[in-house]
Amino acid sequence: MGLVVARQTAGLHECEVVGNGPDAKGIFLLRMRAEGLSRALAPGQFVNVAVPGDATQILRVPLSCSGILPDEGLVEISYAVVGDGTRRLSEVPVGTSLGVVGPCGHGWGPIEGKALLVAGGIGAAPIVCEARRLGVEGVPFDAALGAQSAARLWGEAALARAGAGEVLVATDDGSAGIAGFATLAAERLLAKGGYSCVLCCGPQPLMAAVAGLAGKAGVPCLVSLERMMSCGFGACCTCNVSLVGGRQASCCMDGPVFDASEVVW
Amino acid sequence: MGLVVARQTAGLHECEVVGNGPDAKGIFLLRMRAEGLSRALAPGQFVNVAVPGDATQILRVPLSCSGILPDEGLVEISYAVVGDGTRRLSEVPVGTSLGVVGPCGHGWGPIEGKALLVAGGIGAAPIVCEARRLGVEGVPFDAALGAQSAARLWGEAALARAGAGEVLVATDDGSAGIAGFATLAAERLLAKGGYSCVLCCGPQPLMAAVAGLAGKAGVPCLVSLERMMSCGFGACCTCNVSLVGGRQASCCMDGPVFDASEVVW
Amino acid sequence: MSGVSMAVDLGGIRMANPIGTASGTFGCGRQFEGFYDVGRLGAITTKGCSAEPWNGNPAPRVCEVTSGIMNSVGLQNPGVREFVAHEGAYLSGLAERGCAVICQVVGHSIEEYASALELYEELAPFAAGFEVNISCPNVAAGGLAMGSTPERAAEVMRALRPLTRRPVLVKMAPSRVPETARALEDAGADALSLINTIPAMSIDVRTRRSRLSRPTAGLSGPLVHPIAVRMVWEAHNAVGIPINGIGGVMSGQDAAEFILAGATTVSVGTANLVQPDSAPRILAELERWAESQGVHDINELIGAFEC
Amino acid sequence: MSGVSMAVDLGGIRMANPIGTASGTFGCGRQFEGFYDVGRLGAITTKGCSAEPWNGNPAPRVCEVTSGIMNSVGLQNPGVREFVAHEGAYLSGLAERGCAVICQVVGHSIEEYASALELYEELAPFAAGFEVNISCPNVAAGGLAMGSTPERAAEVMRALRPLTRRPVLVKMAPSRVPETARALEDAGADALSLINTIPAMSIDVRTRRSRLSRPTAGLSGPLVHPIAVRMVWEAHNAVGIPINGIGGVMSGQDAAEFILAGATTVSVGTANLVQPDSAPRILAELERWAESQGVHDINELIGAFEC
Ligand SMILES: Cc1cc2nc3c(=O)[nH]c(=O)nc-3n(C[C@H](O)[C@H](O)[C@H](O)COP(=O)(O)OP(=O)(O)OC[C@H]3O[C@@H](n4cnc5c(N)ncnc54)[C@H](O)[C@@H]3O)c2cc1C
Ligand SMILES: Cc1cc2nc3c(=O)[nH]c(=O)nc-3n(C[C@H](O)[C@H](O)[C@H](O)COP(=O)(O)OP(=O)(O)OC[C@H]3O[C@@H](n4cnc5c(N)ncnc54)[C@H](O)[C@@H]3O)c2cc1C
Ligand SMILES: Cc1cc2nc3c(=O)[nH]c(=O)nc-3n(C[C@H](O)[C@H](O)[C@H](O)COP(=O)(O)O)c2cc1C
Ligand SMILES: Cc1cc2nc3c(=O)[nH]c(=O)nc-3n(C[C@H](O)[C@H](O)[C@H](O)COP(=O)(O)O)c2cc1C
Ligand code: FES
Ligand code: FES
Repeated sequence: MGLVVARQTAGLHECEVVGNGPDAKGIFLLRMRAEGLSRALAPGQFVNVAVPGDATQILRVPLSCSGILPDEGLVEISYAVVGDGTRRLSEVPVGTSLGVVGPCGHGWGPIEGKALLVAGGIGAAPIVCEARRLGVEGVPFDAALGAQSAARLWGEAALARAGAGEVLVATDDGSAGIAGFATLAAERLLAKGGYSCVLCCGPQPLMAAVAGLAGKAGVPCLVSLERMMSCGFGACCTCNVSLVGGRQASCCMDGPVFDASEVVW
Repeated sequence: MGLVVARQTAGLHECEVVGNGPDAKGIFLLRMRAEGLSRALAPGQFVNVAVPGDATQILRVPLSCSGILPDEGLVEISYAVVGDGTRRLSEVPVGTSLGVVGPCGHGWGPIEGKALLVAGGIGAAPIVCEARRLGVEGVPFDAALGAQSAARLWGEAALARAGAGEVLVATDDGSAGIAGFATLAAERLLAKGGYSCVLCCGPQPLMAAVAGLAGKAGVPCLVSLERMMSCGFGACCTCNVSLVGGRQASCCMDGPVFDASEVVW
Repeated sequence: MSGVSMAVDLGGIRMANPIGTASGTFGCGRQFEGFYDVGRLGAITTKGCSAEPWNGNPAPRVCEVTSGIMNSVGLQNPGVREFVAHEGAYLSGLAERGCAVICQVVGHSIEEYASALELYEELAPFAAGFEVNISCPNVAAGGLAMGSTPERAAEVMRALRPLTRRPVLVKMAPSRVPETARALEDAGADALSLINTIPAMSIDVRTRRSRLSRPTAGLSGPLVHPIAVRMVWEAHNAVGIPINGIGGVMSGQDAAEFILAGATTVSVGTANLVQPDSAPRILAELERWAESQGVHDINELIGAFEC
Repeated sequence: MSGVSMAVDLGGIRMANPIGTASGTFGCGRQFEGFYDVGRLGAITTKGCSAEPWNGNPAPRVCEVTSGIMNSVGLQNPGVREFVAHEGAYLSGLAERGCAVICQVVGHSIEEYASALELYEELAPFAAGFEVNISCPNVAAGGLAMGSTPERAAEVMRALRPLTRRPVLVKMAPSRVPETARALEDAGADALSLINTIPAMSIDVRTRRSRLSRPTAGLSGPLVHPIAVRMVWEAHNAVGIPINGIGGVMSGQDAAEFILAGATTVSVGTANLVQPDSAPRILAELERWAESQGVHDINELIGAFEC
């Protein structure tokens, strides 16, 4: 385990939308034809997408890839509609050409032993992407997956299909799986023991809590952080992550995946 | 003849586009369902149209009506694509609802005797609209019509259909009618005599020249002026027209039709 | 009916709600009666008027820039006398309908300001108060704005203070805000309006000429809003008198930002021109926001920005 | 191949063409090599570096506003020594490829500026010149910007002037432009860069808090362009030294406006972040415009605005 993944230099890509529609309540699946990108991307990396439709909004939207299909030349992105940019993205019709900057950041890196994947909400996107790689590489893993409700739950089937030993679901309202946050599911799985690492993505409080649990259990933990971003490739310092010891890292270049023990929560 | 047309107060209208396509080279015809407007508008008045497609451009586009069809509840606008706003308008699909402020300004007013209509380029829009009224009211008129080329010529058939005694066409390149500006055509017709008034719309130099010709011939002349505008209904003073004697008029409220002898050219 | 009390007091001008309109973007109000009942607004500010008529600048006077407009109207106005003769009856009626009428005065020198204010004081019983626009070119100082330094701004205010007992607002230029605000408060201003348009320039690169009839002109519209909010906050931190926030207000949310930053009232400007029914919509949105914040009185939200 | 000679001289910094990049929006240049050959640019300006490392402000550091962005990076930097250790080799190579490297220095006091410049003077033979960013908070003056008055700005410049024989630019804040420009020219600046970001504020009206980690932040992007053009014109009219125009340049036309208003060079900022290949496109568009204007040398167009 480690973060030493050779960095690809980000480039500009024109990607044709071949699919874009709802996949769960408030969650959309975007599929883009992106030959070059699909060969360059690794799970945990992200792309910075220019969303058309409102010229007054100039920033791109950073989105992890949830699926990388180099054989078909496709990249999949699963996104939650939370504000104006993602709403506009959800209205982009098939056939549109999107300007995409990527690959950005580095991915989860090589994983050995048995992994515990923990995801909350749309944080499942880079987790599912990684699960598929683990499955292909034959690395065993379990997953704890949280969502607000059964309707908003995304990723359960994909994790199972990818070869998860166990997928423990938690929903805030108890409408699927156990009632509670993903933290609870993670705690139960961690208690079983046998994990060599934890990979986590979701709301910041979830990641902080899981980092704490993993720390207590003595298991290394990787988290995929989110920050407000502009460039996505290390040019502007707007995406800082404070690390222990006072160092400032950039989420887009030094992350988005960080060793949880190095992050100031 | 005179400018004492009772002013309608401008209102906000949502108008459905029922037709929008090319009508001559670089000239489009927009047809809108606009029940209220179609009954309120008079030839020479204009509307101020919010054109969708680029939220960074906040001003409306002022456009004269070229056709008023109260029986069908339709308003027609003929416009030249000259910049970004009119280009975006030309891309508006049928079915779109446009936000329209109008009726704006006052029209040509009552005409007696025989009228000479003079138009250059898309200035023919409010002239054709007036010609139709004159035709219906049985007021005799001739017309001088100029354009850059035969392909860009717009309004000839409509003027003839409206009942023009004579339509003398001039094109800059001689590809239709006489070679030269509309001024030349106007001069020839004026020389025949018998006109009680001249109504003119087109590029500012054309209007200034025709105002001069009419003045020399002793025939009253009305011109429909253009100014960069913001509101279109008298709220901002951005559309000023300098009148002789130092008075400042507003193009949108005191015009767009002015007595040519009162304008500082 | 909203549960939130919306009435505010702008330095002695009592308003039924915080939403007014910015000088120069609202005619005298009459022009908007075809769009909605203007009497529902908290206030209107009339266009700047001088003692004698001003011709303003030649056309073109307006052009579009990214998310805004530039204007060089140049304070064209018919003079106070003629303005009141034409619009006084309408404005008296508007005041009776519950909308505060604020009359703006302009001048090229302190004497000209004083004459305009004296005329209004005499001819305009309907005026709830006056607004002094100090962005006019100062003839004595070679065309520099009357309010270009805190000292000069205060000089104008001090000279006008004795001429009326009605509230006097000063419309500030978007520069040197804290110092100027303090100087104006000391000079007796009852409230401050800010911001006026931001000097800007737009060149037609084909002709190498200005897109307007003058080299520079005033920028307004949505693009100025984040700058204006900062300036209102600076003024709020600098003085104790109330503030009328102006600049790029297109929505109730924009108005709410001003109120949180310390504005007691908010004036809608360019939005009136591009969407004539903006002001009442903004008022309704502001009211809904105040409700959602769980307050009983909009005054509880003034300056409630948390740093 | 264009027929127009594009080479310019920015106060002693010779540039192959007028297009550079603005400090803080271009990393050290290396980040853009995946998008295009950075060596084709006239210049790059590195991010502001101080003698000792600065941590900058907490997240969030950026938010979107209408046609622009606001940032509160707070001049995070690893210090001159570390910066040169990491990027010196790349920057030396870039300079050899024909792109002028301008190193920006920041400080909280005149002493800190001087230390940073001295370090660069010693460690950075690749630097064609230096840019002094006077928008940093002045610790001695309670956090007011070092360049907040013409006097203070000049003081910084005077102190730094003896420390290097290479050209020194000053990056000006967007306020009191003519006075400050004159004071800086008198103090020995070789050229002026303007504008830096405009202080602004954006409030989340639901939470009543700033959308960034600090109450105010710096505005940039297309919305600032008309204001920046006016300021460049003011500076051009006020001083004889050359000007580097910055602010909202998204197209060759925007760059052309700066040049007509009196800028010798133009720096691209926010555009680099939103569309990484902007700078070379802008250069190509500028070249085409110069051609269409029928000149043989871009220098003929500097200040060629006709009023
Ligand atoms: C490296 C990275 C990978 C991401 N991957 C995914 C993904 O795979 N799927 C997905 O649905 N979302 C992902 N996000 C979050 C996504 O970028 C934001 O939801 C999106 O930018 C919101 O934009 P908006 O205009 O719709 O909302 P806005 O109206 O701008 O904001 C809505 C909410 O989202 C937050 N937000 C806005 N921009 C960002 C941002 N850049 N980073 C974090 N929060 C933000 C705001 O603070 C606000 O709370 C990722 C973010 C980062 C930084
Ligand atoms: C009362 C009135 C009635 C009009 N009627 C018609 C009509 O029936 N058909 C028609 O094709 N055009 C008409 N126009 C002109 C039309 O408004 C402009 O062509 C249009 O606004 C250009 O917008 P744009 O964004 O496409 O071009 P821009 O890129 O904004 O400008 C292109 C050119 O048009 C000029 N222009 C822009 N706006 C105006 C304006 N408001 N007035 C005058 N010139 C302008 C500019 O100076 C420039 O030369 C009328 C204008 C007015 C004032
Ligand atoms: C066309 C126009 C005319 C204006 N005339 C005046 C004026 O006479 N007096 C004044 O103080 N401000 C005037 N202003 C400035 C506005 O009152 C307001 O301060 C500025 O436009 C910023 O607000 P906004 O962005 O909401 O328009 C004018 C603005 C515009 C757009
Ligand atoms: C993210 C970001 C970081 C910046 N950092 C600096 C800096 O370190 N030093 C500086 O002088 N200006 C800095 N600036 C300001 C830019 O150099 C430029 O002056 C300003 O953004 C205006 O230009 P623009 O509109 O093209 O971005 C920064 C701007 C941005 C957007
Ligand atoms: S987003 Fe620009 S450095 Fe990370
Ligand atoms: S366009 Fe506003 S007054 Fe004429």
